[in-house]
Amino acid sequence: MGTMLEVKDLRTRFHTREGVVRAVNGISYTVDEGETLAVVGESGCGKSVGMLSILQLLQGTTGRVEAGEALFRGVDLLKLSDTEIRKLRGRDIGMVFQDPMTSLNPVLSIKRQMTEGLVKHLGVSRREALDRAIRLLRLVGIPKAEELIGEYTFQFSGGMRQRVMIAMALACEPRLLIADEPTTALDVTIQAQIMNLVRELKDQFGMAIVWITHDLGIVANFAQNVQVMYAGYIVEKADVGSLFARTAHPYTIGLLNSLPANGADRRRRLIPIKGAPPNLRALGGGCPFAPRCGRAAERCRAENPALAELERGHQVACWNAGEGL
Amino acid sequence: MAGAGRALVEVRGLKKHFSVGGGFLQRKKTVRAVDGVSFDVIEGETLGVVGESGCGKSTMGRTMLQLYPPTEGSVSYRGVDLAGLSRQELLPYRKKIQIIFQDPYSSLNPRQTIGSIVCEPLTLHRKDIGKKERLELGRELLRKVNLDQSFVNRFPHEFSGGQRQRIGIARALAVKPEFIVCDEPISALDVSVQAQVVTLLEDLQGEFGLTYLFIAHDLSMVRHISTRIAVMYLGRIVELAGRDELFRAPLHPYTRALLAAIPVPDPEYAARNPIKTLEGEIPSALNPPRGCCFHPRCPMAGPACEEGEPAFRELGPGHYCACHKA
Amino acid sequence: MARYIVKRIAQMIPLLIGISIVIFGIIQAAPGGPEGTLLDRGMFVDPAAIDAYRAKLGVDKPLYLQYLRWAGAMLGGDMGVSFQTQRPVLDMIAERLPDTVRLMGISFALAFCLAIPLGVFSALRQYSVFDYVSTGLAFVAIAMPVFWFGLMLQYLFSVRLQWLPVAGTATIGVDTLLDKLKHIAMPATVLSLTYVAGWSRYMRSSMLVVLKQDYIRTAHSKGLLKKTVIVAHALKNAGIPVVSVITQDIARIFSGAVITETIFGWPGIGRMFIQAMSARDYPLLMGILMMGSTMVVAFNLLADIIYGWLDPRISFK
Amino acid sequence: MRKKTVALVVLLMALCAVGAVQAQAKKILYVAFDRENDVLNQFTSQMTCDIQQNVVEGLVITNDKNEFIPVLAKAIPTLENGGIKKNADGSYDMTWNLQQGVRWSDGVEFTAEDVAFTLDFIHNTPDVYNQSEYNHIVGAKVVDKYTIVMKWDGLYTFYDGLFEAILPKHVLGKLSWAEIAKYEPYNRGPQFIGTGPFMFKEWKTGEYIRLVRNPNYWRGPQYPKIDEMVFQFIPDQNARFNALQSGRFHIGQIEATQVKNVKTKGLGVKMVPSNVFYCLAFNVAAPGGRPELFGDARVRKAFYYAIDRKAIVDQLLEGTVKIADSPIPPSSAYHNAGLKAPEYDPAKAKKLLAEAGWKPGKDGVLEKDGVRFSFKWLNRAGRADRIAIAQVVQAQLREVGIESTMSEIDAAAWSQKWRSFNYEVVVNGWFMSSDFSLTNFYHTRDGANGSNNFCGFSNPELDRIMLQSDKDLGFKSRKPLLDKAQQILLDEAYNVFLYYRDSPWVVSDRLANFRGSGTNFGNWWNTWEWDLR
Amino acid sequence: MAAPIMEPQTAEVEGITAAQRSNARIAWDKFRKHKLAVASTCLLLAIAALCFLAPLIAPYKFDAIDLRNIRRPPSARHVFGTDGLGRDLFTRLLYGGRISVTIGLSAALLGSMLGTLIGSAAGYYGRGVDNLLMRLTDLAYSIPTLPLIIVISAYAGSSIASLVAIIGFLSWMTTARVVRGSILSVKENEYVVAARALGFGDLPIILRHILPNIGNSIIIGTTLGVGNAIILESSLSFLGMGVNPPTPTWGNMLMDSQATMATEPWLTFFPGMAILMTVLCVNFIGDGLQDALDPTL
Repeated sequence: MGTMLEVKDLRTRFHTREGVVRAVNGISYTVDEGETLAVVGESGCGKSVGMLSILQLLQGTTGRVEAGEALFRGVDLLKLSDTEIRKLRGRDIGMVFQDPMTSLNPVLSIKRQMTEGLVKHLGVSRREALDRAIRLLRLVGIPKAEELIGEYTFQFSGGMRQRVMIAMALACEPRLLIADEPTTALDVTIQAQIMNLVRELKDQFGMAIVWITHDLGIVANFAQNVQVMYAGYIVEKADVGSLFARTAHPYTIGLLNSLPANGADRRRRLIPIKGAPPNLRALGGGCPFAPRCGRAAERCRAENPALAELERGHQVACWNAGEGL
Repeated sequence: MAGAGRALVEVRGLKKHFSVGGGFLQRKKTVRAVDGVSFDVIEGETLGVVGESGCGKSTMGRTMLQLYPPTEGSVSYRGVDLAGLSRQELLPYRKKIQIIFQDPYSSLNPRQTIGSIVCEPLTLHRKDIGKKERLELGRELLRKVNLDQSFVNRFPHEFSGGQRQRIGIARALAVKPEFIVCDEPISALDVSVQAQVVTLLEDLQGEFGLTYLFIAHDLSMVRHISTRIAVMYLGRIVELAGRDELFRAPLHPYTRALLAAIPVPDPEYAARNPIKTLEGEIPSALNPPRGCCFHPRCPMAGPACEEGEPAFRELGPGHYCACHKA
Repeated sequence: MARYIVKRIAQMIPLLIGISIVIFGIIQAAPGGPEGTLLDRGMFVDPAAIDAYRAKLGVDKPLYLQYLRWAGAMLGGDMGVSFQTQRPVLDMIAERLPDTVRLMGISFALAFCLAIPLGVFSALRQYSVFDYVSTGLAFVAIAMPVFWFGLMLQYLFSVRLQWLPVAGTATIGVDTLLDKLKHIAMPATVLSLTYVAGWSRYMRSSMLVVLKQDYIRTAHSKGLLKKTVIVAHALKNAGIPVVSVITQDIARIFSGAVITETIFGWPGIGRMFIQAMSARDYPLLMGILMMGSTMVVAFNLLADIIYGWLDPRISFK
Repeated sequence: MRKKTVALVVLLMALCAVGAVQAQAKKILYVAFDRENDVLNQFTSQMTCDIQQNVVEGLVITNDKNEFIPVLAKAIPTLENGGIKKNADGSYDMTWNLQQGVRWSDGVEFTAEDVAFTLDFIHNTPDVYNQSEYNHIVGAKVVDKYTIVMKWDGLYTFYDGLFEAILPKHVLGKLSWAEIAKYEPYNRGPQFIGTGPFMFKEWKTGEYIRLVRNPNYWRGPQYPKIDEMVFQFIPDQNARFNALQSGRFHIGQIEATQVKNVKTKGLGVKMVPSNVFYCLAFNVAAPGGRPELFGDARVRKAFYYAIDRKAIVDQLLEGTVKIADSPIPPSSAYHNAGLKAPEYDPAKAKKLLAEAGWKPGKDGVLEKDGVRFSFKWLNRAGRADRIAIAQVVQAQLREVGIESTMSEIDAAAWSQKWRSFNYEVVVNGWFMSSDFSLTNFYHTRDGANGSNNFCGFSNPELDRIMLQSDKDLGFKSRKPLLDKAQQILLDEAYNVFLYYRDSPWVVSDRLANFRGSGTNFGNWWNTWEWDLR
Repeated sequence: MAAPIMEPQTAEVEGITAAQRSNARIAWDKFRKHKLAVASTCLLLAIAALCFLAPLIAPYKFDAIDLRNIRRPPSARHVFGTDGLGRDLFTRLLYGGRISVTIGLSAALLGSMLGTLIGSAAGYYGRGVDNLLMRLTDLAYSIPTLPLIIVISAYAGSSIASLVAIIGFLSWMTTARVVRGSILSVKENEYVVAARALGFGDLPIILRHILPNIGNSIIIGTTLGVGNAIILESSLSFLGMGVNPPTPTWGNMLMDSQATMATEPWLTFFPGMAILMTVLCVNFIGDGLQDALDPTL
């Protein structure tokens, strides 16, 4: 399996009135063909901005990509012109967003929103695009698709809307699907439906998926590889099994300790991570997690550790990693 | 319906219907948001209420606080029916019962300083004390919820979701309540922060002897914090049992489906127990299905389920369920 | 939707009755009467002639009787006869309508074509030089008295440059499109100016809100052309709140152009209203005011229908 | 709606296409006109009838010398020419001999029947504003096609000012009197016909009225010399000024303050003397008025000393008007040229007021018996010239210790307040007809007379003289009476006369034979001989 | 939920050393950053100071008529020239400003107060009250203002107070609608529910929790209203319903000079500019105030 996406040292900053927000601070990773990569982190950690950056979707905001490369099948996405990247978006890379309630245009029919990308990217006729759109809607499990396609999204429930979003993202059979917290706004039973749906579709289309989430449960159930982000940095990167079995970064450990124990009847007291995430306008030179870290030493506050291989396929950015828990 | 201990709140046959539309030449439609629920809240316990969005759990919580006048039924607090009391008559109970909200953004007035938000309840309920003492109490409250006292002069937008949620808790605590309805207090928070808030709630419960009604859609956290758990579906409570009992032996098919849908953060467990999905979606509360409201999605549904509404019965000690098949 | 429209029309009726009573009361309560104009002939007028005139017009009767008489005739579709011209009010209004509609129509079209792009571009380039300049100009336009601007244009283009005619809708005996355009150019410009200023402001702020919405990002993520995203996705949403502002202005078609019509000798209804007011020509006043109020009410309905069309969420409720 | 508009456009195009062919070398007079007519019927119109006079002729009209001249009548009947004869019962027979061979523009001959019909119409239609004047005609007899005899119940000096228009019996005769007043084809055309030099062509509502040459005009085929007249309605004075300045119009009225700014080539300003005089009018009738202030002639007279009329005329109005000492303008032979109103002298004003008992109070304002000399002006909105005068007078009165405040109100409300004696002081103007009877304005209000005496005063001697002058048809005998009346008015100062308002008209150099008249019949009395060179 | 595409949520570190500042101070600091608003404030204050100190500054009396110096262009003796009665235009501009600015501000305030009152009652109580008040607003909105003005002024006279009342009563409808709309969305916020849960009555909730959060719409409405009121006063002068001469207002000065505006342009230019500048300033100040009072900026 070849590499599909290779991101190198991506840095994104927002230039606001109050100062520069260092949202993404030099992250590098690859996504292989057919891989499912989960990006985990809490809000504001830069996981979404990182994805939006490589697709040049930050225009219209104060966000700027300051450095880095994002090679998609050898082409640097960040160097593409607006016209060129628009040819790629939606055709080669599909995106699904978090909130299906707001991410679909309320005043345009589903038909319109489904077909416009098809017509633009594949140059098919409207008629053909419509047929295809109906097929896609059936595929994502929308009953009576030929009737419902004329409707507007407000008549749909959240789960249905997210199915429409997925159908839309898959319309041109992209090689890569970026799913930005697609189930966060959904109920748990619907979340389960969507997760299973995406899993099936992935097998069917053979695409790679980057799944951005904050839910470690989803990661455990869905992904092959995981990278944990904190304050714009990737702090830990591993395959799923290794991450859960041999959690190395204190932040990841903290996340797991924050979750209620599963399965057992024993009521364990939660161990929250103390404090709050750092202000991205005032990041110091040290490890960004140091102020909250119970094991932080002098060095942690002074110097930011780089990702280092802990074992094969398991990297962690921590001075104390490998010293045992 | 009492378990061990004394019932602090008794809810009987509570219904809350909203009419939508209506007006000139148009028939009103009724949303049956809460459609006849009965249960007790035992003093000192945490009663968890779970259910998916639109199941009426928030409406139920707010109706219990008389924020909405109930359509039918009663809510008794220490034996006094709150429904039908005037605003003035309710005031003493407002001190006893408080609420914490889901959205840390819309639950704090963006134009008020933290001090003002936290002290505001005191202006109404502690008229006996002066401004200075009020502020002192406010600082005290902030300390209780682990916030820096210097925050009194700052505005909500300067705070993170978790901090805001703690401010909301401080506001609720200001009147020294006995019973707090926690209306999805952690749903909008990040994982690490959820844990902070939940531990805080636990600590406060221990310190002040509070009773919680903990509304959430996240089963695992409800499991963590609750003494007993009620599962709601379409305006009704379909199952109510002690926490461990419910997880070990869920009786209602909906409860079982909910449990099966939770992604567990453990790859090995996940590999053994792939997520099972429940087909279909929650029907509209505008016109709920006849019979058992769950029957269109229920894998076990039989003809009886389409006919009669199942009774909410006690099937085991303290384990109630509304299902024909259970 | 049809049901909704019927419902709204049914709601209009009591409102219009209320309006008619209030208007009737107001104009009749104003001091002075239709006989005042008799004195404008400059000669002496016999007091007996004044009484006879009042009796003939029926304005000597109690107010409620006058109203009932007017309302009764109105139900039969009769708007009465003008005191001044002895002509049916309906005819007089109908006669002025085409020119009024033409002037207002062109002004609105002009304003619309300028204001919408202006607002959109200002929003797309928020805080750019273009944005600042158009914002500044809009404020100036709002703060500038209309008559001042009109007379200045007239002085420049008619007196100084002699390019454009001062008054009227066309040169008599000349019937070319060019001639008509020359006549309408200045009044339409003056009239559209305030609308451009107001509408573009609304469009800008509405667009700014919409551009930040998630679905705009979704549209970008689908790889649509920027143009398509702006026109098909953003504009329709951003237009919804602007619709009510625009329709409210358009509803004022009967009274919105009084000053412009006066300055440019345009045979519009606004001018006729001023004349009727100073002559206390009650039937004509009632006619114009009721038509005007009906327009306001009807355009509110129209706005709602356009809402429904732009925003399917509304029409399905 | 759209259908109608389309039809209208098509119609207009068709009309204009026809017009375009004929457009060459036509002499079209463009008039920048200050208002739009209500109806064309001169008797029921509430406005002056400048436009109609080009189409409809009467028995008489006034010329630029303030004289009545015959039009459809061969001569104006007088006692001297035997046209008026006294009957045994005290009534008078007045014989009108009409022009022969005059035809209505539709070809029907104009006869005495039309005159009789017109009189009947006036008698039977309450809308006619000066119906009361015609009520003295108690009978009319058509002697033959060209002669009509009217029986008057007495002698009245205004008899020769009546019948300024004649209605076509063959058009209106079949209708009832009430129907005529509402008869649209006459009120708005196309059946608005007359015997005049021009024919009604088109009335574009709100925009213009267009008249075309009457090819069969009775004065001869050489008249009129102009092919068309277009009266474009431009009510706003600035716009009208701009319109004239733009050179697209040949004639139009402007404001006094604009006179010195007319600079366009080919245009000149003609000051047309008019029968309008401006004055201050005091209301001495309680309860609305202030007899305690203005009841004393010395007080009223003191106003002449207090007001600098020369400055108002020369500076404020830039010399476009003349100082008035009486209501009758110098253009009339009845004007009393010997009158001289007191000149500006504030010291004398103070003295006179002191004589009348008004002494300065603490704040300098005059007082008498605890009453402050303080009054309120009632201004008519939109009349900038009168409001300006009021302000000037207000400032000048302050110098002699008289305080005043302003209140302003819209035209219709103003005239109602004024007519119901609900005011204290106004700046007023009267438009006199060419018959300078003063009775209506200055006679004691007694029902029949003095109906426009809104000042509420009464002077028996003046009443007697004015009534006598109204029945005196001889210039020589009437002139002393009116002279005396003017003298009394000046002495008693019921009104403080300010100036005769001449109207500035912008007139193209190309327009020949324009001889403006200052009467209510206006400038259009001789358009048959106007020419555009 | 807000889109994360905007600035990533910046959670502040606890214990950040924020100097304790009062609300007013915070607002002022923010206002100061809006340069245009600050400049406008200075200009408006200067205009207001000039106007209200007119008796001290003005070189002449506002009604000192000099018929020998009519409509003179600006000169050393009369810096802005003289008007149709030879009065010093500069003096009249100063005196006129006192009334125009007073009328503009008070009428706009009255209008928005009325509008806020009606709008908040309608929005907050909803249902029947809403229906009634909104129909009333529709009614008021549908009734043309001109005859109303004539009638009211006939009864109320044309004092400054009655003008303020007339203009105020004619301009509440837009504010009422906007306020109602904003309240409908604001009252759904959980902090309003929280206040109710604490037992607060309607009035404190409206005053403390709802109105401050719709301040923006009210400020926009009020600042627009100031300009409208000044311009409406000039139209009223035109109809003879304005402040009576010789007392100057910018509006009646503008209207009086119409007849000669093409030939003696300074007569309209100065009052026109005065209105323009004032209205512009007020609008920019409104802009700045919105920013300043918004704690999230």
